[in-house]
Amino acid sequence: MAEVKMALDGANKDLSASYMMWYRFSRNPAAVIGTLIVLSAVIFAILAPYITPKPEDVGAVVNFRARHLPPDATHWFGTDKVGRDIFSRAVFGLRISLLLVIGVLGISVPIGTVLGLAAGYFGGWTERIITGLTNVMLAMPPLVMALAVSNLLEPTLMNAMIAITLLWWTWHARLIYAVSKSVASEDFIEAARIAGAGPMHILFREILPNCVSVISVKTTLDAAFVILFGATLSFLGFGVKPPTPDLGSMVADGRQFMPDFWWEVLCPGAVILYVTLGFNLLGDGLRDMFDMEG
Amino acid sequence: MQQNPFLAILTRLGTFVLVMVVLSIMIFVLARVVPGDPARMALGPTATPEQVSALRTEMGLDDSLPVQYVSYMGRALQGDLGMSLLSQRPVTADLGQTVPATVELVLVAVIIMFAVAIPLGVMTAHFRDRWVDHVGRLFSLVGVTIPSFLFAISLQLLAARYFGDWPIIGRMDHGLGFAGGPTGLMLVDSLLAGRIDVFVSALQHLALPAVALSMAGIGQITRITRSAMLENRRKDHVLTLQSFGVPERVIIFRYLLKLSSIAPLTIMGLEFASLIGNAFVIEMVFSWGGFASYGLNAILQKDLNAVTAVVLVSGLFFIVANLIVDVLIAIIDPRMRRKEAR
Amino acid sequence: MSDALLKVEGLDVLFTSYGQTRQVLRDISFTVGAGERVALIGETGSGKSVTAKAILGTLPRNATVSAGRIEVEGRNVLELPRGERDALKGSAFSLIMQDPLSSFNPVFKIGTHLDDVLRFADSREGVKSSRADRRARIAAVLRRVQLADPDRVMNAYPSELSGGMRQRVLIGLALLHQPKLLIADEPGTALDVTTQDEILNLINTLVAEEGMALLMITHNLGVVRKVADRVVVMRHGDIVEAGPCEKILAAPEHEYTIGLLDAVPPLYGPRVQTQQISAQAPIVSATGLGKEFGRHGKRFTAVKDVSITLREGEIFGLAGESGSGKTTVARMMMGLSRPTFGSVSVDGTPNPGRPLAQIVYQNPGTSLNPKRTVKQSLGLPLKYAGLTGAARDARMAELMELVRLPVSYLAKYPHELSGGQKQRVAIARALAADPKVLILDEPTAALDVSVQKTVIELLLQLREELGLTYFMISHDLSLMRNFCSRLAIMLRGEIVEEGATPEIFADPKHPYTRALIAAIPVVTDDEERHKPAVSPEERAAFLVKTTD
Amino acid sequence: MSILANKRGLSALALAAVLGLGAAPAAMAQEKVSTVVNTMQIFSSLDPAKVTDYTGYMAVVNMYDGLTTVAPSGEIVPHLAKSWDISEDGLTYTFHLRDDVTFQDGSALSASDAVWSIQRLLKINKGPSNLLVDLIDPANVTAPDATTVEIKLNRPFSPFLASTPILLVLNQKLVEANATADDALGEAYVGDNSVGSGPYSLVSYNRSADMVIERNPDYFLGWDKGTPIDEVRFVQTSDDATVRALAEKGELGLSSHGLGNDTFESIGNMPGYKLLQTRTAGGFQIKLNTKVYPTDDVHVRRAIAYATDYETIQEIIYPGVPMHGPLSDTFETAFNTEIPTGVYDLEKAKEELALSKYAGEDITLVNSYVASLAFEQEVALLMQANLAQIGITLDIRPEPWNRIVELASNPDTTPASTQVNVSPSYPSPDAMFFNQYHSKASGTWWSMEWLQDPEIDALIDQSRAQTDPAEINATYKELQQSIYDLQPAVWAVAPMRRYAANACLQGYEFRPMQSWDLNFWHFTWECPSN
Repeated sequence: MAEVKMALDGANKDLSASYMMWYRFSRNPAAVIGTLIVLSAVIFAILAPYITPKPEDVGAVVNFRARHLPPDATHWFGTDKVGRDIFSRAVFGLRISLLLVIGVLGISVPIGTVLGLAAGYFGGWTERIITGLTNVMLAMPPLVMALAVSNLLEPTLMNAMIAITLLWWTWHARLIYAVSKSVASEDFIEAARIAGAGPMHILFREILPNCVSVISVKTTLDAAFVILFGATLSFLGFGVKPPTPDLGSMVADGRQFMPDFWWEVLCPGAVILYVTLGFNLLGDGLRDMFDMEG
Repeated sequence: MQQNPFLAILTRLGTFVLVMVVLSIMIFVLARVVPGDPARMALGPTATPEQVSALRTEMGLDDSLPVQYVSYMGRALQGDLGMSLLSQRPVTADLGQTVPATVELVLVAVIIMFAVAIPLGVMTAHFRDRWVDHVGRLFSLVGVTIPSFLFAISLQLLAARYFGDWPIIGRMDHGLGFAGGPTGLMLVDSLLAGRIDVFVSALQHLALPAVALSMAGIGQITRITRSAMLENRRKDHVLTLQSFGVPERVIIFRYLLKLSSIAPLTIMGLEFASLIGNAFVIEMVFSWGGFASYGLNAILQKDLNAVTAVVLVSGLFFIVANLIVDVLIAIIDPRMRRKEAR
Repeated sequence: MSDALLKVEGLDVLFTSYGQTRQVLRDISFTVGAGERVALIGETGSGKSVTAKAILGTLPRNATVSAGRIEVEGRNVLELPRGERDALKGSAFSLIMQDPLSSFNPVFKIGTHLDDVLRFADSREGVKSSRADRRARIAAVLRRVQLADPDRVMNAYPSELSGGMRQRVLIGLALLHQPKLLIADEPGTALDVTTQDEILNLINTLVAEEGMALLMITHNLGVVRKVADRVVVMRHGDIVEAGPCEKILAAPEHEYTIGLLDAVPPLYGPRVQTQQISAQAPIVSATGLGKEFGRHGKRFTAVKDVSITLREGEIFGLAGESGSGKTTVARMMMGLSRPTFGSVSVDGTPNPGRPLAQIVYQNPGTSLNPKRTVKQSLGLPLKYAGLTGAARDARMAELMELVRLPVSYLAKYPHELSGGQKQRVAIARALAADPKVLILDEPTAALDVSVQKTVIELLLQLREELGLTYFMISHDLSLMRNFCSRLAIMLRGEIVEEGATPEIFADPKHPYTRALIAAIPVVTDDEERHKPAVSPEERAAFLVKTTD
Repeated sequence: MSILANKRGLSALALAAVLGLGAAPAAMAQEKVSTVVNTMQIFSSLDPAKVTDYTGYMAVVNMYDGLTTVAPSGEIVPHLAKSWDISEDGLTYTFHLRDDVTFQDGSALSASDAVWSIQRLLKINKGPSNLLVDLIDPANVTAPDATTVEIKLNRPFSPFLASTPILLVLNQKLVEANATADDALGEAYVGDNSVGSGPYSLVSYNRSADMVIERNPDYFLGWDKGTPIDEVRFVQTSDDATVRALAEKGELGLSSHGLGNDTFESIGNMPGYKLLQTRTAGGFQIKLNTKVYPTDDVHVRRAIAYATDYETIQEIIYPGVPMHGPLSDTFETAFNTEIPTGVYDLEKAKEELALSKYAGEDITLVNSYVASLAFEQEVALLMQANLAQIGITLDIRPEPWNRIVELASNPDTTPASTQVNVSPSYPSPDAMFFNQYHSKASGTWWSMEWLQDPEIDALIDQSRAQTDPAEINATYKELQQSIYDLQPAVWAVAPMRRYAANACLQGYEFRPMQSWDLNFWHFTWECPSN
């Protein structure tokens, strides 16, 4: 088996690594679709004011005469309980979702990565404390903690997401720790140490590059999870302030009108599904691209 | 190098105790440093300021935090988790009533999860890149991407519309006049009492929430099982068996399945906290009188003793689940057994 | 040979990956007659394993047989329906795999594997067999492969057996149905040399006793001499030469075979090189080194009372099998790990702040960071040596030249390099820190023999040019015979014998040394005759038990 | 949609097949009438001395009887007490109890039980006693004989009689038999059991999900109105969709009144369901905190009132009738007819704003509401859109109910504007005036205006001390005008109380006190003949 793999590696030696990755990625229809979805979501979010039919409907506007209109040519996703265009609001809602993703992952991923790297490389008490803390954090249902923390402070999506951020790093720390620990025992780490490299160099220049694939796959899949999580929090009443368009709150608000005004739930719900599906497909695609297991 | 396995278990339990202690300190401090007056909450909207301050003193809220913590934990170890401000009775009594309901729901959900996900994972791996694989993967993808509340509500509405008689809320048909039994698990108690009708009713009531709760997990476990199967399939030992003519089905359903069940089990343990979190939503939608909906109310009402207990019990759930997972993995994997004992 | 048991004819195999198709086997033809022992030999990428997989029908999904026939007992297996082809497995031919650990499913007992193989083989032949009956037959087979306690073996999980025992079980597995052809893929390669030797002896005995044919796949010419009647030499998917074993080894015709034989370091005879003993001052000396691992109560002694003195300019070899403690000693000498007992003194005058020694690791695959270019890897020690900018670039170019690599390789990532090239980069990195001493931790163990030769030559040249001292640890005594000036043999944490290399080989004092030398597969009969004699008792006393 | 529905339908079918069941609830087999009532919140307590909210009273009013009760007209009428006398000075109330009342355990109810229960209420000193604690000295509650209860007040208090329905009587012997040394008042026992004489007794109680009560066949008022309801299952479902689902399968007997407008209409239109709508004595208001920016200026408050689109609220969002100031016109005798209803006029709003001290500034107004009430979000959005036109930015803050309660305890944390629905907790205008506007009642969600106006305080105190109904009503009218002038709230709508009910459920009548309208003794089960 090993022989065959070697034979293959030998045969493909003149192919560059990036070519191989690109090949694996581009031959994976799911990954390509995922990329397109995520890209389109980002573009929609950025260009929301220019491409939505009624951008003013995300602000202080009500139109009770046009409430609960079913989808038609003017209102692609219908209108909501106060007569606002759901399509426009859903597109703007992508902004909140993506900002949440950036906010939560932008903070928790670096923290988790650094702690995971340190725990894996330094070992000893650093390892014991960080893994211990990780174990404690893992025992807490994130949703329960988010609810508890944000309700004790002030029940806003912001607070709930801060609570999530405080818990989320553990998953990354755990993952990076495992990679870091195995990389740390490799000969090239010792070689670098003998050559005189300090811990900073070893952590960030030697070990970190070996974690990039793991981090990017996990982060992508997490992006989907953050969006779902935000939607669940909104559903439980920890949403953003009205009239800010937030997909989770839109679903939550619309659910009382099921099934008569189904579009008020299903359309924003479909947008959530669209984005999370995109991130999931992209994550799977990246995983295949990096040829990771599991 | 073999060590006393008893000692290994003790060490393991020690870690868990530590987890619980840290968890309890965190939630205890959190619950008390934040603004807000639990006494006010307890007394309701019409209470006078005098009534509030009297209750504050009674609850010991005027003591310093460490004093409060020590006295709380001291009582907690004797099984006294304090009074619930909301229900005006001991938290332990509330938990005794609500925890079995959640345990029953979660257990059945976990069973559904594995019963569906493992075969699905095996099938998708076996028929890799064929239509079975695509359908299965799509299904599992939808499982992890659809918000569980949306799924639960849809399930409920559809059941109400197309299966008019199918129960959509609660744990049991009260018309049957069954008061419960020693375990608190309806399925078990009804059988103990020899009440098949109650058992059937309980099973019907369980079906929708358990399916809704298992949905996300099914997606997750299917994916993990599939990739574990595919990964293990590339291993030399598969080649060994193949080259000695052991049939493919035996290799898959016997050799690969057992080996590939380690990864989903591990994930199950780690994701157990998320499962409890999802139970909060599911119990709310299905009016399931479990500990999660109790917890949700406690959180919303700032019922401090109840919130603390709920978080601790969630932690305990996680720990017990992981202990079970550890034992299962040790049963499956001899390497793990020896590592444990080391 | 019209009555060949196995006949491979004009076999072409294509691999498709990343949208590109490559031919990995070109027009492969050979036969194995009944009772004949044939060896397929070749280096990495020669296609020998692909050939074996093609015969077994276990090629990966992206491989296609584009032409040719594989006949087993006159039937072309490539055209057989799957069921019939499966039926051949385990009865017409059996396989012995390379890595005995990964060849078993770790969560099933050994006995389960054996029983299933036997059960399905029986059912294919329409034989009804009871569990007890099968158990008895399995026990009998296990005893044949010299496993004394079959019950214990059957009840054990794979991880609970030693490598040698697992290899024996694998052989037993292959014997369960008295196949006519045994296909062995590098058996014993992953094991210590002495164990490997026993395994080869066992295979030879069984083949002879059962009258089986053997197709041995190996990269080791010494193994070929021991177990093959005929040899097929492969290179890059082609057969370059085939013929009787004696002829190929004694008078090879093809240039490649000649080179290959030439690259094998000789153990005895006129081709042996002897390195000069250094008369210079000691540079590092260790006295009474000891190392214990583990916590209180459960301490494990890895190294006991080792004293070594390294003289400037010499090549000191520390030999031993896996687990003997040789690497621990090297790490203590370098200051990478703190000795529990004893001390290391540096007698020379090392530059303060610059390490005295650098390491060249065994596996070039893991000694270079896969995510860093050659330039980045080399830049690190240079940076800490205080070189920057143009000076650093110049030094890098110089280093690349020293290890005979083009400067353009600086931009490459490790996976773009071959094993030998990686090892050269690793050497360059070690040299970048200007060390006085290089620790060579089995520097060629992962390389093909022809590559090994060039690396060893490079190391010898570098020592000349730079006046380096080498401290080599290895289990490969034939390599050490030619490369080291002095040698110490370690067994279970202790040095059992030490002296000038030629003296040790001429007259090994310690029975372990003798056993070790005796186990080395050699290429010529002449060398075989020179090997020291070892009694079975001596072997048993010092070698790891692999028979239970 | 239809594809999705079919698919799910199929999977549910498969599920049914797996369980191999016809899924017919066995209860239908018997003639017993059992129905499901949905509640928005959980039953926090079953103890009459601890109950503080609407949901809690829903349980208590079915399990216990008070000295008096309240008629649909709002009049206090005899219940356990056949009659009562009030002394000339208005200090001593003497109640003459019926002698035919038994507790659910069969023992007779006597005056001593009533005295003990009232004393217990005062001793526990929680929610329901707030009106009485400094009004009655426990020692002054006595039982001269087995059917007489005498209560002496510390001072004259005209609304006292209106609060007597909450003086619920517990079975003293039963409670004391289950009391412990630490818990002399049997709080643990009362928290889990029904120990009253009421029409229904407790069957099971699961705090976070449901409560079941069953008919007390020996109830002293008898069951002769028609087919009584034998069993009521209260189910907590905060989700409109779940209630709809319950109605779809015909299981729902009565909904809570807090559902969304569309849900009511949708269930009301289902076959077998009807919509119950009645006037209430309460009002839906936007309370304006007079102590904080920017609502500390009366002109800003008036501007907000002018910027409120009353018509949209009353017709679309929260159906009801216009309000004339703080008091509902259901209190006919006390109601001041001269106060006009609210007018939506943005020009006037701008004029008022120009008069204020914040004229010309960018004004931001905080608006809080109960997050779980969907219609309040619609009101907030409507207000936001309208206020934007007069230059006020509305900062919308949905909050859980308990947080609003908490914020209300301090003038600085009380939001500048808060949407609340206020109903009298006892059938007297005093419940509206004192609880909302008197300084002594500050710090609760009722009084988020923080009016604390000495003139208003004086008028309320005056009304409470008066004994002549005509004088009291005159004072009430004056109070209404004074409060109206200060505009401490926007009185948006007098909403209809609405329930979605099974068409078979008969006998509902609104009663202006807590959840006294949901005493199931009043209901019968007669299905319309079609």
